[in-house]
Amino acid sequence: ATLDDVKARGELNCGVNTGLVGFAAPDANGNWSGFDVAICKAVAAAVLGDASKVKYVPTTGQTRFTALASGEVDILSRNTTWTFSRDADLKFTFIGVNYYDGQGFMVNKSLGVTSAKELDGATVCIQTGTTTELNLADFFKTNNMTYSPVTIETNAEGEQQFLAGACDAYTTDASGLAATRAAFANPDDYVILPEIISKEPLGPLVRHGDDQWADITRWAMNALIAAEEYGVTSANIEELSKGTENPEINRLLGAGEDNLGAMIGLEKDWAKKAIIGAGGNYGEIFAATIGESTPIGLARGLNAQWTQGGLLYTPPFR
Amino acid sequence: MSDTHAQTVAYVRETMLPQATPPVSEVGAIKWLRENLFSGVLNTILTLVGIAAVIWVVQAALPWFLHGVWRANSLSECRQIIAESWGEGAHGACWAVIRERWNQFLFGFYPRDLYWRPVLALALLFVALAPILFAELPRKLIWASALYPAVAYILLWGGSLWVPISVMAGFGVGWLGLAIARRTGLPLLAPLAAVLLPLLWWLLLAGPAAGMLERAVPLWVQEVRSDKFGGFVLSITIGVAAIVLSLPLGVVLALGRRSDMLLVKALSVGFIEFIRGVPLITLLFTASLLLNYFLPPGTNFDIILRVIIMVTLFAAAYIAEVIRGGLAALPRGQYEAADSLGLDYWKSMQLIVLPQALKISIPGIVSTFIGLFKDTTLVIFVGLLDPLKGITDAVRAAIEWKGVYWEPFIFVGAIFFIFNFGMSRYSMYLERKLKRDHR
Amino acid sequence: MATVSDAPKASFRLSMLIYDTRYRSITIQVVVLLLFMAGAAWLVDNTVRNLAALGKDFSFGFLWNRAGYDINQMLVQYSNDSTHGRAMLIGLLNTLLVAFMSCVAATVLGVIIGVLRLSPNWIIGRLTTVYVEMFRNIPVLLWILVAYAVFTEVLPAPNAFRGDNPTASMILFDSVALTNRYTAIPDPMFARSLGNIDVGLFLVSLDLVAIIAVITGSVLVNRKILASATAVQNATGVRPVTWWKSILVLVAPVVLLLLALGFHAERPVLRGFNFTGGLDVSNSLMALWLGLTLYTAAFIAEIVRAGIGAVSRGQTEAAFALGLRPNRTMSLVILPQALRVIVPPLISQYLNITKNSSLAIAVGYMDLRGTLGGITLNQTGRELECVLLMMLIYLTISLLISGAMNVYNNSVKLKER
Amino acid sequence: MSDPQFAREIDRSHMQVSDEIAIQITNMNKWFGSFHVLRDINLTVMRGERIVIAGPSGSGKSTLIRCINRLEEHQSGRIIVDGTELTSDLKNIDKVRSEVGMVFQHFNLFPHLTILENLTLAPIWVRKVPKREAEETAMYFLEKVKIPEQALKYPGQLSGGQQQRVAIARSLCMKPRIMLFDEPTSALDPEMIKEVLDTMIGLAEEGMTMICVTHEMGFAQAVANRVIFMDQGQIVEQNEPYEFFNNPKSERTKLFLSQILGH
Amino acid sequence: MSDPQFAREIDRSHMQVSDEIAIQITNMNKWFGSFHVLRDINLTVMRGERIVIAGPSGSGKSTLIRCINRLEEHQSGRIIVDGTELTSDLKNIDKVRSEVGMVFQHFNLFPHLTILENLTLAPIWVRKVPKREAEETAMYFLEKVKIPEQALKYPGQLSGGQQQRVAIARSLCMKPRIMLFDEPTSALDPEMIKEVLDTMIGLAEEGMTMICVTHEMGFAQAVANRVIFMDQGQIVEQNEPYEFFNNPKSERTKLFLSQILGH
Ligand SMILES: Nc1ncnc2c1ncn2[C@@H]1O[C@H](COP(=O)(O)OP(=O)(O)OP(=O)(O)O)[C@@H](O)[C@H]1O
Ligand SMILES: Nc1ncnc2c1ncn2[C@@H]1O[C@H](COP(=O)(O)OP(=O)(O)OP(=O)(O)O)[C@@H](O)[C@H]1O
Ligand SMILES: NC(=O)CC[C@H](N)C(=O)O
Ligand SMILES: [Mg+2]
Ligand SMILES: [Mg+2]
Repeated sequence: ATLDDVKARGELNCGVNTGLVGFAAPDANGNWSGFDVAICKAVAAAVLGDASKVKYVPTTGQTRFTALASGEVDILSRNTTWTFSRDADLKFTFIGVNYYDGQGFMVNKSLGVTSAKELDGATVCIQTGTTTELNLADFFKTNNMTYSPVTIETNAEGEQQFLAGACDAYTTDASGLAATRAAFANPDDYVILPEIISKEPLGPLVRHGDDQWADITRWAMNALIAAEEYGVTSANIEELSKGTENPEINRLLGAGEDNLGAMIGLEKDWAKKAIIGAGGNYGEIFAATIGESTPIGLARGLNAQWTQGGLLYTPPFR
Repeated sequence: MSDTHAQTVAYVRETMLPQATPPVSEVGAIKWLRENLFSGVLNTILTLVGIAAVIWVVQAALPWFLHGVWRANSLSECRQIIAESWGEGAHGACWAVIRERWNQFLFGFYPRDLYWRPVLALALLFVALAPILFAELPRKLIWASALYPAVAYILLWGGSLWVPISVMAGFGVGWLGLAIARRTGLPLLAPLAAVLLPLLWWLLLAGPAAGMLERAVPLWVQEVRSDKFGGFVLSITIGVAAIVLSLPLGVVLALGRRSDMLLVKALSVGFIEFIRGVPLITLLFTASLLLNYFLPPGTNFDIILRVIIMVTLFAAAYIAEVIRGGLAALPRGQYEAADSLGLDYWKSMQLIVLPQALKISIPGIVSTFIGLFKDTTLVIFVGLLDPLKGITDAVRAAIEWKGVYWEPFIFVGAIFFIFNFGMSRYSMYLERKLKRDHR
Repeated sequence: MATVSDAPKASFRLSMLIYDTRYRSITIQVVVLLLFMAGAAWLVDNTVRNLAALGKDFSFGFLWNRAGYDINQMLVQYSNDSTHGRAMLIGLLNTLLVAFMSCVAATVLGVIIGVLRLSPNWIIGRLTTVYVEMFRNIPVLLWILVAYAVFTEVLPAPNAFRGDNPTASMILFDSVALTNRYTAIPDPMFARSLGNIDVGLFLVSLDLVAIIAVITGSVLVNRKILASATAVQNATGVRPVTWWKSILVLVAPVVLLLLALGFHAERPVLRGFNFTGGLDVSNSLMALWLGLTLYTAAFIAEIVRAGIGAVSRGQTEAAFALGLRPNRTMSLVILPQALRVIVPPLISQYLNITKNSSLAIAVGYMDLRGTLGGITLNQTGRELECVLLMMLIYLTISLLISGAMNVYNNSVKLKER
Repeated sequence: MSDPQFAREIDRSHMQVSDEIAIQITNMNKWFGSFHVLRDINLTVMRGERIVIAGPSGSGKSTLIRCINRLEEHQSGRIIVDGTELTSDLKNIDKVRSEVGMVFQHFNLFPHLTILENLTLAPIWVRKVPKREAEETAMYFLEKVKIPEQALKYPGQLSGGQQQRVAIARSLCMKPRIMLFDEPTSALDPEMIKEVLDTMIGLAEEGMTMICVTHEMGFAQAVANRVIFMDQGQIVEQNEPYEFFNNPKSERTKLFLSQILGH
Repeated sequence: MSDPQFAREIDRSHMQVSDEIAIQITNMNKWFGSFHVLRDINLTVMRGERIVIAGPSGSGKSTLIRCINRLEEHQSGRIIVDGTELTSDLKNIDKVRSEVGMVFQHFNLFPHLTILENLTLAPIWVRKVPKREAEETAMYFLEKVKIPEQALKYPGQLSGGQQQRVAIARSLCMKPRIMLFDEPTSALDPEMIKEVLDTMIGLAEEGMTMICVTHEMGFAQAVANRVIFMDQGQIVEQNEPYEFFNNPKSERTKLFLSQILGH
């Protein structure tokens, strides 16, 4: 079972993006950080008790699924869209959605384009092996337009091609576009077009067939979301884990009688470790990595808690 | 002697003529120019074209090199400095990126305080090669060389010292098995013992034994995980490991290909031609995508190790062809002499044929290594940080260095060039030396 | 001297399996076979169990499913509604295209450099040496990336051609535009086109067929002319001048045909985001082509140099002493001998080019690896099938090439005692 | 006719022939593919015999003696060497090979080993003699062929004649009971031939059973007790040397001798 | 001193020397870089002469005869062959080369062509002879060198002596008026030398003008009408063979002869 393998290895292999600022990117010393990376840390903290026991495996749009299928990574946390065929045909289990997204386009302001419908005949940079590749074909077809794809492996390459003018538009998940644009020298020269041409619910995934592992990872992620919902933050978590009035929080943090951890083969305070390891609850992570105060500047939008009018709605810890 | 010698005037030279200096046209700069640059219309044109090409390249590239900036913290700072000192619109190299990140190109993300370990491993490699390359050194040193893989492993990856020790112990087990089986005198038992016992040891006992010993007597060296490997440390590790490991396999394949046994020959030929017929990339993909399908469920090991396995198989096919050439270059008489002295197949291979064939093959092996070393850049396509694209992309991902292209290419290219040019010169020297020695 | 009686009829003993040369090799082969089969069975068994664990099967049915993705460079029709199988075909053709283009260019460049390397000209000698050493000792991937960077970073984007004061302009009488996406070249068009016929797998342009047929015919006629010139030479000793006949025969019919078909070239024009009307040769193809060409030409140059060097000086001297002129010496004496030395390694360079073309991955060129081994593999999750199929195809190409080499080798082998 | 080279008195005291059979070849045939190289060879060699085989090029001389230590396989008939029949049984082959020494035209010394190592290799690895002992034996035989001072050199540093003597010593180190020589002097310069022939005469004087393919007729007359003439894969004539040279029976032999001695 | 090889009576009836000049070399000098290889060479060869050039290695013999058909360029002095002066004028060079045949030490046959093709190549492409006729000539000369049956083989399939005879025939096919030989037998095994020398004697008997660099002194005595001795790039002595061998004048010649004949 994957859990045993991870424990025996003492290290979690986590598939991440090759470099998408805010979501997953290494610094000059090879230390990874970002919104997707936080999931890896949460899982590692929950399972191994140490958020640093992660081996990050950079994957491209193309290599990610084989890396997961072949067992090279235990979990893939890399802006991956949950689709029917990936679930059913590629045999992966999506453990939830950590970011509700949609596909968009980015163009140079000087082109004067204001709508994706004006892109007839354009050259479009696109990461290969992605849903966006398929959406793009559909979008242009339904709108009776033509385009010429420039297929690239990684976001870095896409960026390079786009900046050099080798393509008129760059398309990928809107969040990815924002992250990419944030890293430009003059972000203001580029606009992200208003059209969102698809649904891209992004989430971590694991292999079919190991339900225990799926549960662990799913609930590690849910713990982060739930923590935000219940107001558990990295600042007050130590305090709250001593026990509170709220039985839900107690169950989450393992402060009460119930030992949810045991049910998934982990310690009682697994969720507390996960939250601390990830660097706080979902909201804190969001704010620190991709939120409005960061260069990427994404608003919570759909990714707000259900209580705030968003779609984040974690099942109860019970 | 009856015929006429009407014209035959007997002639004897009384004084010998001294060496005369040649006419001016035959010496000095004029002759050199005439012969080397302007010996005809075509040649004159070529010379002019050549000079034009040189001037063009220099004119295009030299300012860029000369305007190079070595101290800056980001590309934009570089550009600013260049604009300030050479005027608006001037181009210049931003060598600062190399100055800042050279260590990543060389060592990947290897911990800085441990850089001495890969460096030492490389230095020891040359020490270990010495007894093989220079026949003058005492033969006993070969044993020290045999220990090198274990030492290199510990230096590069660290971890428990007992792991390489118990792996090396496998060879000891094989040797012991061989010795004991020889005593029994049963046929075939000896080779079987020599092969099977170590295999059993490695598969079943080596791991637990290493674990137990570690618990009893901890011998721990700070561990460096594979994902920290990158840059030239990665390239050299893969290249050297693959070439070293492929040698024994290559020898077996070469012998197999020369065997009279149809099946053995067919299998060897099939393997060699298959490996040589597909691009290395597909083999690397096999390493990263398919190896886990082919191995028992649940096995999963390090991607670097898997890549080394595939690259080893790849190199083995090429080495086999090199060694086959070496074997073919041995005169038949050597085989016959060995036979007539009563040496059996394996002994005559071990004592007579292989020592000579391998020696002849060294230049070919060096060339194979050069090719392999260049090919290690392909590991980027299975997600390892090769020096060329992997590290360069990683460096460029940093906001401050976004947009640098040529400098990393030039730096990495120069290092490859120095290594490979050096090695190819060395192999040429060896070739000439072998020819001189005429074995 | 006692004579020996007949050999005792040796009965079969078990130890003979090992000690008898007749059986020994059979024994060993049987053992090897068993080991091999055990190994193969082990691999297959593992694979089957792994597939079962993942809930996958092994089938090539996906090749007939809709691919759904677009490819920007294709030789025959393809759209995102085509099947994965067809995408694979596009990839294969793209592989063959770039391999073929690189082989031709690398041969031309390599031969030129190899010959120049032999020149007594000091400057040229140095320059070619620098070229050869530089390209040989640096990974081909770097050259491909450099070529690609040159194309994308140095050339202007199409919109630089726009406006009243364009910062870039087309070359060759406004017929070719070098952009950082592609090179737009004029598209050959036929006013009175013969149309296409569908051969099942793809459409074939009858115009092209007609042109090829006419060229083939011309070449055959030209051969006749040369043969008759040889016949005249054999009979009279003097070789008639034929070059003008050859040129006429080779050029005139094609020109006439083109005129008849109403041949004209449609120039690329900038319309909207991109040039339209012409043919776009993508930069990924150009970069791959250039990188492979420059790299391989260095090796070919060495092969050519070695080949010509392998013909001893004595051969030239003997030819000169017989009164043969240098150009005849080259064509009658040196080249036929040098070619025997040159062609086999040259063909293995072709093999290397084909294999190295899989580096298309670095520049996003949609070759076999990019389609079958890339997008298709990824969208369908059939890594086992895709990688095996891809290897099989590459292997087939390699075997065909080396088969051709063996045929050549056998046909020119020097006769010896 | 007698060659001045061998004018020195050859000591024939040990050269008597015993009545023990060393080699017995009966009805032996060999084909290379469909080419019948050896036809119905019958030959019995007694211990202590010195046999010279002569014959035109391609007549199968080399093939015949190579069959005797199974460097070539025969297809029918029997070859019994020292009581051991050569069949496909490896044990017998090993046995015969360690009893029979062979010296080749091109010496075939191992160039990567010193002379001493060349000599001790087979004793150590085949006979399993301790190294010290093997080296003593080696030095003994090197003295015998008169080049002990070369022991630590490599073959490439020796002249052809010296190399051939080393090759003989190498065979002797295996203490063979029979020695085969295949044109041992034909690759040598004239000056060196004598050194090698002298060595061989020394061997003959000590009573070694020898079969020697050679065209050195002086040697044949001085040393051999029987000369065999082969042509087209058959033994055409055999006789004692004096008779053979002075009174050849068959036409072919006469023709051959006239060519050989005439040149 | 006279070699039994040439004991047969050589027919000298055609071997008279005419008084027409075939080659005239005056004050010729040649340098390789700053090394003065040929110094002040003066040599007149009459039609029908058979000249042998001898001298120690490196004395410039090969260079001298290679100057005669401009395989090497001379830097001062004049070389007139058959009335044509050798200058850098290509037409003259072509003319001279088609008049002068040359045979090299290493034969230099074209290995990719059959013997017949080797022989007809130059006549067809240089002399523009019809193929049929060229082949007839070729067969005629092949008969002459006694190997017509090898016409369709490739050079690699012939022995050294046969190859050299083909090389001679190849030169003859161009119907040269002068033949140059540069040590034609020194790369051959002794048995083969004779075949080639016989062929050359045949040529001499037919009155061909020949210049031959050789150390075959028997040949020189039997055939040459003049022997030229070179040393350090100079002609040191020339004389008719008998005098040359039995009564050398200069010290150097004596020394050289003592070495050559002593061995
Ligand atoms: N391995 C082989 N395969 C096929 N034919 C062979 C082989 N070895 C020898 N022959 C042929 O067998 C014949 C006899 O060869 P062998 O070498 O025994 O002759 P030989 O009497 O020793 O001649 P030589 O004096 O030239 O050494 C020759 O015609 C030779 O061509
Ligand atoms: N192409 C060359 N460049 C420079 N030096 C040369 C060249 N060819 C010959 N020489 C030198 O010129 C001298 C005369 O050479 P040549 O070959 O004419 O001598 P040779 O008398 O024919 O000697 P041998 O008997 O060895 O053939 C020698 O010292 C040789 O080294
Ligand atoms: N651009 C990406 O790497 C991901 C794109 C998209 N979300 C996918 O899953 O296919
Ligand atoms: Mg023989
Ligand atoms: Mg010479």
